[in-house]
Amino acid sequence: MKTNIQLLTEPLNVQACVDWVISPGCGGIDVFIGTVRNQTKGRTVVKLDFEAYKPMAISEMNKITEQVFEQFPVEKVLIHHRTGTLQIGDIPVIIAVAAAHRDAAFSACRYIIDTLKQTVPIWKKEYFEDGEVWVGATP
Amino acid sequence: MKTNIQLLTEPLNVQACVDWVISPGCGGIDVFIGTVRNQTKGRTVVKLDFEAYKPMAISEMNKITEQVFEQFPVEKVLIHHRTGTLQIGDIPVIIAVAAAHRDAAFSACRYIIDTLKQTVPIWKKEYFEDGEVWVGATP
Amino acid sequence: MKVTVLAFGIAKDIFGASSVEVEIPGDTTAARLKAVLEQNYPRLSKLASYMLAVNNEYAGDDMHIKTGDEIALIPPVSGG
Amino acid sequence: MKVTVLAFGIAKDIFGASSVEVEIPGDTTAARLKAVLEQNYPRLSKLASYMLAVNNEYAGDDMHIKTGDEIALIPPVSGG
Repeated sequence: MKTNIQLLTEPLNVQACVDWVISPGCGGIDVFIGTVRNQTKGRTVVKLDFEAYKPMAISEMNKITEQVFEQFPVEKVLIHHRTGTLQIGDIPVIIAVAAAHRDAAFSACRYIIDTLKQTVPIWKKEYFEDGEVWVGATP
Repeated sequence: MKTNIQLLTEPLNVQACVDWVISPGCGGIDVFIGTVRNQTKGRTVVKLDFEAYKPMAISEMNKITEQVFEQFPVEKVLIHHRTGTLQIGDIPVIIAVAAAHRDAAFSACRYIIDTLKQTVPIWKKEYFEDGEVWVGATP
Repeated sequence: MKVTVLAFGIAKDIFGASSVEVEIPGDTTAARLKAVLEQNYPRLSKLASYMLAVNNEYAGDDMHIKTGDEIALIPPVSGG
Repeated sequence: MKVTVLAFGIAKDIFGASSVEVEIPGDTTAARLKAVLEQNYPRLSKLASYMLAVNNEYAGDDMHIKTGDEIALIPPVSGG
């Protein structure tokens, strides 16, 4: 199996993700790990909620990995996204790509996170000390 | 402390590296993990030896991280390189960069591995079934 | 015909529910359904943008809605 | 004066040792030391490239070697 796409409610496991993509034909792995920041534009963030439209989110992540295998010489691709309530420092997303050579691993990993943020139906609500907002929902 | 540079003989620990760079002000971490491939240009690799000129390797890695902090808005930088004998799938190098935004994390991580491969005095000997070679030593 | 529109993110706040039922003419496009929804829920037109998804695919304005389609309102996504 | 040159990677194979002692004139540049080394160990000139490091810094050809300097021969690096 070359792709591993999951929406999870429990904490994501970096080591398990890397162990999954490591393979004998690969010389380089690039891993992107999103983490919850303690602030947005200077406002203190208390926690985040992530909500997904699950079947469509899985389908859109599958589309991204198909594009990746068409565009980059990579061997294994993993995307794990968490939903539910996350605290500062928690990990909402891990993307790991293994390739024979590092250039493809970096390019594919970057492509995945950039595209995921544009197309995959997952929404983030930021909770501040004095209010809350669905990120990017209004101009 | 913002940088963590180490030459180690024991196996590198991905989880510990990521745990070290995670910080509350950061939203993105990029991690590059080098792994030992089972072949080079079609020839089967049996194992690798890595040798370092230790004080100078540390000094050159420190120079790279100084350049990184000058060039990219990043918060924490880790470079762990292993020496000694490694088997297929083992990890010779882990580079982890945490930044407020992912663009800097990706760019810095890429800069570090590209520059490390050009300047840091570490040498790799590949063992094949029928011989061995110091990589890149001769034209 | 009656269609159910699933809501996510800020759309749940606007609908006041995780889905709404809407009455639309028999042969309706996604654009027409959006117009009906905006009439019923004017705050939708204040979003930065939004899309409809039909059966887990983003729907172009001229896509036709059929009975039994799974329809969802997709406000600007913000995962990752 | 006598200087010790540390060897790494393929240079250890060429020297047959992890360091060698070389006799050089008192006021010598890195370029001059390289010439002496290549005379003693002709295989050095068949490397893709190599540098000298003096006190853990890459040395330009015109760097002067002083007694007590830590000198190392750096064949093409291949870490990572």
